Amino acid sequence: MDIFDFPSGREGYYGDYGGVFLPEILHGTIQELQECFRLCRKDEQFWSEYMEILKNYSGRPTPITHLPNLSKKLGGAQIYVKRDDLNHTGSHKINNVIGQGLLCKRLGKRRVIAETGAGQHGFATATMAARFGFDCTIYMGEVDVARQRPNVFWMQNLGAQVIAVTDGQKTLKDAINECMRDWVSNMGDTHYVLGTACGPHPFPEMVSWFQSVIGREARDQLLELTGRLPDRVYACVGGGSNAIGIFQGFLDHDSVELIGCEAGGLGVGSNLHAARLAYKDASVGVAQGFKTYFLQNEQGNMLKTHSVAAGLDYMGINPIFPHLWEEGKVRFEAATDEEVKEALRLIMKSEGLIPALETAHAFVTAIKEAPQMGPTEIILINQSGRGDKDIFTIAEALGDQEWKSFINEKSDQYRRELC
Amino acid sequence: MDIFDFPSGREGYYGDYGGVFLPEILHGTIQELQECFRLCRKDEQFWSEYMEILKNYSGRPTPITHLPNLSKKLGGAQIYVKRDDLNHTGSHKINNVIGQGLLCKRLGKRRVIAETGAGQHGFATATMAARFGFDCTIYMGEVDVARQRPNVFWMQNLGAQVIAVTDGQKTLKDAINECMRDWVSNMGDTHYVLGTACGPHPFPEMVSWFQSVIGREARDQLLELTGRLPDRVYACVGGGSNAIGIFQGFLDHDSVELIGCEAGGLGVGSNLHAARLAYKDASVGVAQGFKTYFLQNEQGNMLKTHSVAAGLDYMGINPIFPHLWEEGKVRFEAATDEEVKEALRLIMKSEGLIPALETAHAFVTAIKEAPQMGPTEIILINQSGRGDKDIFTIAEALGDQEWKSFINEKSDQYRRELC
Amino acid sequence: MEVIHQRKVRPISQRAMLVSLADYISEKRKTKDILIMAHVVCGFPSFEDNMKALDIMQSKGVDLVELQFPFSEPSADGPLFVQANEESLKSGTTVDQCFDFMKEVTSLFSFKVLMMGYYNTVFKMGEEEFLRRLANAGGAGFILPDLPLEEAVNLNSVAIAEDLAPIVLMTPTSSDQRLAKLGAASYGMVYVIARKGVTGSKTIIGDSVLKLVERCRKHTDVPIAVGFGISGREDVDALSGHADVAVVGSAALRAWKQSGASGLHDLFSSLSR
Amino acid sequence: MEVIHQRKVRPISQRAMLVSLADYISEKRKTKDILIMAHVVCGFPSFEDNMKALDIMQSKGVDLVELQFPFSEPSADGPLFVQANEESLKSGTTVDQCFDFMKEVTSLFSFKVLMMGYYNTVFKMGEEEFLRRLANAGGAGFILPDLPLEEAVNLNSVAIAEDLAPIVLMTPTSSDQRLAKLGAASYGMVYVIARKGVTGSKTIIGDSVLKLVERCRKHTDVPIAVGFGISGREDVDALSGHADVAVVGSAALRAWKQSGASGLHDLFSSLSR
Ligand SMILES: Cc1ncc(COP(=O)(O)O)c(C=O)c1O
Ligand SMILES: Cc1ncc(COP(=O)(O)O)c(C=O)c1O
Repeated sequence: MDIFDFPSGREGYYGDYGGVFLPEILHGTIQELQECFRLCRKDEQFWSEYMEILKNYSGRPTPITHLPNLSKKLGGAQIYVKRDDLNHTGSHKINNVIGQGLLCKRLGKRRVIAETGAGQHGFATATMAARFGFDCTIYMGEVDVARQRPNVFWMQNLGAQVIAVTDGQKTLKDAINECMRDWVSNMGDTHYVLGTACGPHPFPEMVSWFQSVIGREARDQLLELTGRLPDRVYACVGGGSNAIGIFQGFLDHDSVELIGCEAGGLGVGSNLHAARLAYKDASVGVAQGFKTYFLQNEQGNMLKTHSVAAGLDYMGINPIFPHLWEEGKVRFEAATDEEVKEALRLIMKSEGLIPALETAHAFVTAIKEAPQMGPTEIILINQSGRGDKDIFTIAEALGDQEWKSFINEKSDQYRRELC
Repeated sequence: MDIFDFPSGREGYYGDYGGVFLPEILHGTIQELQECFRLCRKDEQFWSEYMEILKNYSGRPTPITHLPNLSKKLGGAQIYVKRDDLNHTGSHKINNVIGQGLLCKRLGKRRVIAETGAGQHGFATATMAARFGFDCTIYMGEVDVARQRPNVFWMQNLGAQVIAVTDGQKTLKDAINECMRDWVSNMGDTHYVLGTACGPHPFPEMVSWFQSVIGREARDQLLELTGRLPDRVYACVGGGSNAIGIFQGFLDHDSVELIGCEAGGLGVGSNLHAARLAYKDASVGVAQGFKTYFLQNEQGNMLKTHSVAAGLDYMGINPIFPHLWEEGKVRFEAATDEEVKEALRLIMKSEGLIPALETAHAFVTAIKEAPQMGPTEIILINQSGRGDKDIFTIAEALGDQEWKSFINEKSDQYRRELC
Repeated sequence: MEVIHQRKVRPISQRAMLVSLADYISEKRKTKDILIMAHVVCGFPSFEDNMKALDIMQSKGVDLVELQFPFSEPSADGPLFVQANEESLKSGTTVDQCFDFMKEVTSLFSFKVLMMGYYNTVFKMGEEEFLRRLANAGGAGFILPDLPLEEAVNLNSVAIAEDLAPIVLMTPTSSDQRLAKLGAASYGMVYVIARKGVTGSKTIIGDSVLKLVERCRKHTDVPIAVGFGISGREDVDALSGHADVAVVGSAALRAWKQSGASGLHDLFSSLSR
Repeated sequence: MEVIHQRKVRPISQRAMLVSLADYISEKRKTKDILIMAHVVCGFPSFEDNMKALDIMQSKGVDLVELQFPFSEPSADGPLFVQANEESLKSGTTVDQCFDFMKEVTSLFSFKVLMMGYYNTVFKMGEEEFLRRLANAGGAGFILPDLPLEEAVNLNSVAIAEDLAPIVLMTPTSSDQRLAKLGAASYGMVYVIARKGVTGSKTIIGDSVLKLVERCRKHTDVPIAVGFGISGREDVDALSGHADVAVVGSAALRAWKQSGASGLHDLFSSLSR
């Protein structure tokens, strides 16, 4: 199944979703980008240059790890994890960013901008910009700046300018709006490195293509390790890039069930979540350049979303997903903040892995379902990132008093230094 | 050259250095360990099981990254970096820990203990223990607990008990003493996972053997990438495990110069450093189970050491090194705290890498020497770890006011919550 | 909606009805070198204040007004309008209220009124329903900055059939080929964006803007409005003789925020001729 | 060293000289079921306090004393001694002072004195020099817990030639084979470690300890001391008839720290018979 084999006149559309909804002023820019991407996509040289950098700079291929302890404890399917947390900068975001960096070079542009929620995409973009020699501006909602400060620190030290966005909900979606505003002003020398498979065409296709490296590797590795395909593949879905990345390894295999795990926040009916397809609160709309399911009110204004994981705290979704969902190709589930904390504890203690809060959403769903599966069945979870970046959030979520005392002492020390 | 081919009656000695200086009560324990290690070392099955876990759990092989920007800026040798920072848990420490975990299983023990300075070894040990199902206690100097708090947090969440050591200088060496004290009490069911190539035989040999994976990979990868061996190899030297690890790939090649980079702290003559061989302040002694160069006074009492990098802040050194140094096989240099900060800034901005503070010592020396080398010459630096863990130290070292304000705000928030 | 009831005493005699947009502009241009289009964000700071502002605009001879329907993701707008959108929504403004307000405005004032907003407002309501309500409220057309021509085929053709003008935007980055395509689709009025960027910051109306207008003129027969960063008499004068309409957007909001009704009064006094 | 000068008035008549350690113990054992060896950390809390403690020990019939030379890495010691080592070094104690002090002690008191410490103290000074100075200070031997037999070959043989006893330690983890080896190397006295662990915490002297002593006895002819966690009369009684010497280490330091000279006095009163 080639989801990118668009019917004529429907380029950039996945069923009813996708498209390009941009201000006229970006018409040429987005066309140039589409054109350039089309050429790169056809150019084997491009892909091998891309893979070369991922290998030598980011450490790909990332391995697949079997979790014997967790599998045994749950007493059902055998659980395997694709380790994109082992990438340079700690998440799958680097895949996309390296790809767009190469593209940006081909476009002859000297500056990149990016939105970031969890900070992982901003961190990856700042890293890529340092490496490729681009100027770099990162837009980040003020709320996210506060909850992902360590990443802000690193972005700045990597030479990026980080701008806290104070409009709207002050999270990921507002950072995207700010990027659009920058882009319509500076498209001449600036490429917008969108961080997830959202936004106007060709972004969903392009980001998906770069992230497909996860699924390609994972399928081959799992076959090598176990001699067979997985029965189910779980991935968390924020914008939906890591999920489409790993799913692409298995779309052609009907025996493999694909499960997207969204942010359930405070749960069904709470109105404080970011579950677009798993809950019933979202509807089709057009915003931020594309058509998809959005958490919005009847008027078409976006609702406040919430997740303990900044990277999932977004009201829209990869336009490919509503299509695959309607086609019955991907099932959607949601994990609540509370469930995520529990799963995190369990995984750390039983296997020595520290998934990012985003990733932990995929674990929650897998942990719920594994016991109902047979011992010869195989589950594959995409570990999209590591939890190091989340230390403040996790320490707070787990109510760690020692951490708080440590921060208080540090603060006292800093204040004394001022005197 | 096989440094582990001991002359008869001199097992565990490297020239005059090494040996076993342990309380009699550990005699049987250390013999059992030596025996078990000897068998494992001969057992190809063991090594392949070891490599299997490193591959599937930790993500080995780690790549080699060329640094075109830095090389160009310095205008001399081509600089390559071995990326052990991409390992699971973020440093080379995991190599040793996985190896000793396997050994511990063969020994039939159910509990591991470890000292830690930078926290990386403790983090790695706690991770391994979670994965292998061992009980785990980590000893860490109180000073290091304060400067490497994020690692303490993760160790605890991985299920390890972390004990702050309040004796002596309250750093790495004191944590080692505490481990010895635990070990003489609990040797029956407890394996002491020493974190570096120090301590009594077989630890220096054993840790070196496990870390040799770095050098084996690096040699092959560099040959593949460049068609030749490096001219110089740089590694930071705390206890001396990552350095001996990478050097082992090149010991047989006289054309390759090996440079160990120690912690110069506040510099020559400051008495606040941890340079055992690069400066003239150390002399031969016996402590913590082995004979080597120690920073000690004429009475044989250990001197206070200092380094901005907790992982280098140790008064002893891998006993193999004084031997290789006397043989002219390894040159030693030191980098000061100030130089380390400068190098760190440069590397982050020019290549998008964030080396650990420890690792940055190797960069300092390489950066000093690269400009004097020719453009066809090749430098290889071992990036033993990533700097994420050092965020507090680096933010403080770089005087980052925004970080401090963030911590102050967090502290205010935590204090409000108490009310 | 209470605004409407308070205002129901006003005469509806000045209402411009059933005159299509292009004709309205051409007619007015016979006596005026250049027309003025003003911009109001519905419900910010309140519908009452909107009404006061429109009163002033009418009194100062403003010819057209865009009524912006607030949207939560106004990504083509600059900080001033972003904040206005946000505040308006926060105070509870709905699309229904905006249409009701538009209906009252078109019944009270003689200037032509265009709906301005983002496509999702239209999409969620349904395109036909949107057009029906727009016509019913007396609107003369609509400006949807995030709806490109390719996605607007159906909406625009139905609109044109109803003589509602789907305002086409031409920009400094548009190629001649693109301008030709845009021109071919233009109806009622074309909106030329004077510069890159979002609304709000000042544009110097110099040669490049005038050349752009000239280029655009080659590709369309309908009247041309120029906007983005026009802030005073000088800009309007510079456009005079080149464009048919000068759009005063952020400048009006800025004047209102700085000095209220009197600020707005002064601004439009200086623009009227 | 000022301590010495303040104390130089004391008689040296009681000094036990030129009697080798094993003979000294055997001789004393003729009249005593079990001897007592006490432990003092040189320079902690001060040499003056050390001297006061030794005075009490002498008066209460203590037979042997280990003088611990403080070391910065006392990894075989428990918290109490660790802290004592640390404090002593902090207050400036040197090896020279320790030897001078030992010399004074051996000249003032009749109990036998052993140097106790870590090997690095010996190594840094040079083994021969160390032995020379130990002999000169009147020491009867030395206990170096971190120096295993294999590394002690040279030191011990030179020591034995000088009739200085290199105290061999036997432990609960030692195999019979190992005990045989240790026994063969024993000279002057053997020190049996009553349990695993470091100094300081309490040991219950039960069957397992007594059996260990018995096992050790099979492998050596020299007198046997038992130490680690012996804290009172009960323990000493339990060992009586099995071991030749009971080592009271941390218990004495604990008594001193808790109640000073009087605490120490009470402890050794309860032990003396
Ligand atoms: C570790 C990690 N996983 C997942 C996500 C969600 O993004 P996406 O759905 O595009 O993979 C993020 C976003 O920041 C992330 O940082
Ligand atoms: C990242 C890193 N590099 C280097 C070291 C120094 O240890 P070694 O000399 O044993 O490699 C440490 C110790 O903690 C470390 O964490």
